[in-house]
Amino acid sequence: MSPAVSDFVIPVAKIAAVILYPMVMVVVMIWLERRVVALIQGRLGPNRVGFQGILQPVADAVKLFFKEDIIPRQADKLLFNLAPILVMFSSLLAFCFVPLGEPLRIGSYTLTLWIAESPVGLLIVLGLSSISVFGVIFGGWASNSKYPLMGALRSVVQVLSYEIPTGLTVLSVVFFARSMDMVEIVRRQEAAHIWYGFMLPVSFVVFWISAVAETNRAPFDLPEAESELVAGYHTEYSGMKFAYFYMAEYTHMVLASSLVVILFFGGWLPPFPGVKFLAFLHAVPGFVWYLIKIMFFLYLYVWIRATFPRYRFDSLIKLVWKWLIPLSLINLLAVVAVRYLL
Amino acid sequence: MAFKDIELNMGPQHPSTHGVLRLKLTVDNEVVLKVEPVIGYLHRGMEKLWENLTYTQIVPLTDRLDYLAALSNNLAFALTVEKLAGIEVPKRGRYIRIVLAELQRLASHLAWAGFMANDIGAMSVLLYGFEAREDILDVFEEYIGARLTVHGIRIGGVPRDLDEALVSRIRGVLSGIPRRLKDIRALLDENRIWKQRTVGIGLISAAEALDFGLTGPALRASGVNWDLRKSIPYSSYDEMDFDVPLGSRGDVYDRYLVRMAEIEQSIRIVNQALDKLPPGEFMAKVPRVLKIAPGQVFQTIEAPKGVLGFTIKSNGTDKPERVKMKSPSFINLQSLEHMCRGNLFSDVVGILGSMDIVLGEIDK
Amino acid sequence: MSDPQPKHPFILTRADHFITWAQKNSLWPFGSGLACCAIEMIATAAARFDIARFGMELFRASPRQADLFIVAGTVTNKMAPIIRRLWEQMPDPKWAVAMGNCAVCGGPFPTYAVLQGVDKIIPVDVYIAGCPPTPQGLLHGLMTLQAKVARSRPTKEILNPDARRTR
Amino acid sequence: MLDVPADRPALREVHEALTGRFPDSVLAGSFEKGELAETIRAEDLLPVLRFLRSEHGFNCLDDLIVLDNVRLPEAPAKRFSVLYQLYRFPGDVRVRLVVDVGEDEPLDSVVPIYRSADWAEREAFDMFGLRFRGHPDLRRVYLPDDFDGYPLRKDFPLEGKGDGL
Repeated sequence: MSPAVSDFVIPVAKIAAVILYPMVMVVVMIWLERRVVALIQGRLGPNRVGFQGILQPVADAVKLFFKEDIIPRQADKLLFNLAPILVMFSSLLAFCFVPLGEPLRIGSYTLTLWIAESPVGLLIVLGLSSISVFGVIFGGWASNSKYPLMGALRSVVQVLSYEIPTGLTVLSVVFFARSMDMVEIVRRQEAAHIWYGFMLPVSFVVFWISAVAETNRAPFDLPEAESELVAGYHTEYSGMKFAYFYMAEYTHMVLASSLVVILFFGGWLPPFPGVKFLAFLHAVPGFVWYLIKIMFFLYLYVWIRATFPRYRFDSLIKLVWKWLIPLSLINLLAVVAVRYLL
Repeated sequence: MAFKDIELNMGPQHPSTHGVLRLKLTVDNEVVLKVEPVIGYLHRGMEKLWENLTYTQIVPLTDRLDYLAALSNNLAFALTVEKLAGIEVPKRGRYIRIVLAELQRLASHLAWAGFMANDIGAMSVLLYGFEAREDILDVFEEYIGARLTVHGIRIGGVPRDLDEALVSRIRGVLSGIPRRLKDIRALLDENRIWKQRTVGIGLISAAEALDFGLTGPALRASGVNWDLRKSIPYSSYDEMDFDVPLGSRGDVYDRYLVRMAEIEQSIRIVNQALDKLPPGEFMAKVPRVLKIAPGQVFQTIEAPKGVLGFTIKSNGTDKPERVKMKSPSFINLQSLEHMCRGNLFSDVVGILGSMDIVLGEIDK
Repeated sequence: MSDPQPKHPFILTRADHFITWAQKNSLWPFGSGLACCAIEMIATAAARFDIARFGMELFRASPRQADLFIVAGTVTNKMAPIIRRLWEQMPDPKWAVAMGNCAVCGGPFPTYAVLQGVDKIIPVDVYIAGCPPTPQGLLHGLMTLQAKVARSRPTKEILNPDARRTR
Repeated sequence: MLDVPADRPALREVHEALTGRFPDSVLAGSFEKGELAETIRAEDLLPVLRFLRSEHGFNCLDDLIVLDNVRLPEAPAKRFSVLYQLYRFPGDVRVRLVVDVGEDEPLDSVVPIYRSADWAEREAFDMFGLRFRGHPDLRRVYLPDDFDGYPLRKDFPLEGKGDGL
């Protein structure tokens, strides 16, 4: 492999893949959501555009691209334009650290299925995903109108207070895996022949609830509550800027699902490693397992959205400060105790 | 710098104001201090128009008042004109009217369940409620040809007879509704988030409710046993036996339970009416041009939203001198301020949904 | 482009076809209902008649993200300036549908308080008769609107914006 | 004197009580189509209503109706007549109080007694131009505040004056 190829072409291809991977997942996710919510509600959902409506998100994106871009007169121009970029940029950057599978050996060159592997990969991903809050705040505040402002205020309090249980539960996993590197965590789960989701059930449940809350989804979608705040923080956005907000929400969902899968469900590991007669499952490449697990969690997102009513703001905050944070603290102490006493 | 109160406009165009109602809210950081409903955005000048139309021409316009319960408006207006003109509706006509009015109450309550749940976030219940309602609209479409503005009750009786096919179809629809109701109840009744959003919100006691002039399910949720079908029976409702569901605390959750129980009662009434359907005429002899001697009358019925009444003054010609409509939602909406004060902003949406108001009826 | 009035350059018509295909298939209606027709509009979006098949089920509550304004119900004089302001807040390639006799021509209310037809204040693309029009009628109206969108030439407007709108 | 038929004892009893308690203020009574209506002088409106509400349990004001009698064959001295439909809950007893009012003669507001009359009186002002003394916030309820004229008066054209916008 000539250095030109290995040092330039492959990294560029990988970067393109990292950008394309969430976009494709977003397209699939938008279609999946509209179809699944429709089927839950007893109707058909988009099925006129392309085969069974698969091109519907493409049509939406192209239409939004050709929409007029309105900036309200009193809006703060800089922050108004910066908000969607921040929201989109932070989630795309986080995908660089998310490992998709074991490194592949092609001839003499090992192709690593991630862009960057760093010993503190998990910390970076968590940090980046909290940058998107800035985007929401700027968007809500800069539109200079009441409903987006209320949406932004709600979003700030919600996302910040749900970061604490996320952090604590991630800490409990890091204690077990003794490393912050996501690839290492998956390898540890492979070595331990058990997924952390079964060893730390409480952490998994708390992490999943706060993941749903952090992406402003389903019962916690107060910042963009359709029936109260008109359209929440992105009321004033139109055209491509709104498309960024719309796509960023789905990208965050994919990011949160992949985090849950890596931390608690052993990334690309086949489901029953120990069982002999299920050995044929190993033939399926790791990346496929990874995708199957993510699709399950994305389906869970949509399922929750279609069934649960919306939390009220104070009960949302009461839930996190009275239940999730104490629970994750106790869980962390239990994990530490078990780790060192055993 | 104290966070001064925001004046927020849940303006005439808002996803959860059920039409063109505008709420001027004074909000202190999510806590509602003052609510001032502003109405009139759908005022079409009905009463002025009625003074220029004959009695039979007014009936289809009454569909457009409470457009979720068109047949109840027709029934109220027809009963008032019959009382004024002294027309006696044959027994079969009265029974068919009960069937139609109670089917319309079912449709109105199912639509309400969908709208209220959608405001509080449970989107799928809107679709389940509307699906159940579609079956009832199919019955109306087969009976008289229209889905929403049905114009199915005329002065003197009902335009068409209920033949065997239609009766069996109605029974089929009625047997399908409890299954859908079970889905809605399973999703909402014991749901923790739903109860958090509705129990203890928008409280109004029995005395306050009577003082505000509340009527209908909103009043019965506070425990006041006033159902006009029982207290002042009309159109032979006294031959039907059904019980009146009552709430206890008078909050949003009780209004939800009362209306859900009323759906079951309405099914019971329609089945009874179909069982005891007497043979004979279903339309009284009404002259083509109905001239009514001068007089004045006030007649009310129990519409899905509350006590709906008409005052008609006639002057001997075929056009009424004055028609005044007593709208239940118009009076129920006045108590919104009392219920919303002190609650959070997102509760105003829940309380408004539980009041089940329709702007066509408020604004006339 | 070289000559100001390009006849039918191959690239442009392909672009038109692609853009209108996208606009046609993702007309997001503006979730505003005024009177009885709004209930029939919601019934059209509900399970049986399911407007979502045409990609229209995202009823956007904010005018900024909607591109189809279905005026469903009676436009009174008190509501007219608000309807006009909502129309102006919608981003540009936007279409308007007057649903029901009241929106088309004032319907059964020739009174002092009702605006006799919404086309007095906003340019209407498709008129749907009926009081209220049945969901099938509304769907038919929306499909004629889709056909109309497919005929429009968005690239001509982008290239010379001062040219008359080819709506 | 009005003779209420024997089959409606409650109405007869209310009629006797009223004429007994307010002999000079009850100008005329009428019993027609099963409904009792009492015409009352405008000054005694509030005392009569308080009496009916406290002693006779008429705790619900069903409706407040305004009639414009200018086009009647025998045009009465006072143009408008305001009707108060009272109802006693529980039970089925209804009474209608009729008060005749001149064109720009203010009337006492009944909001202190029945809170549901608040918007009803605002509607009467909006549609007929009747003024109510003591009403907390007498503004137009339906039409925009700058609307000139009172639509439900008989002399107001159906299509309205001038262009709608």
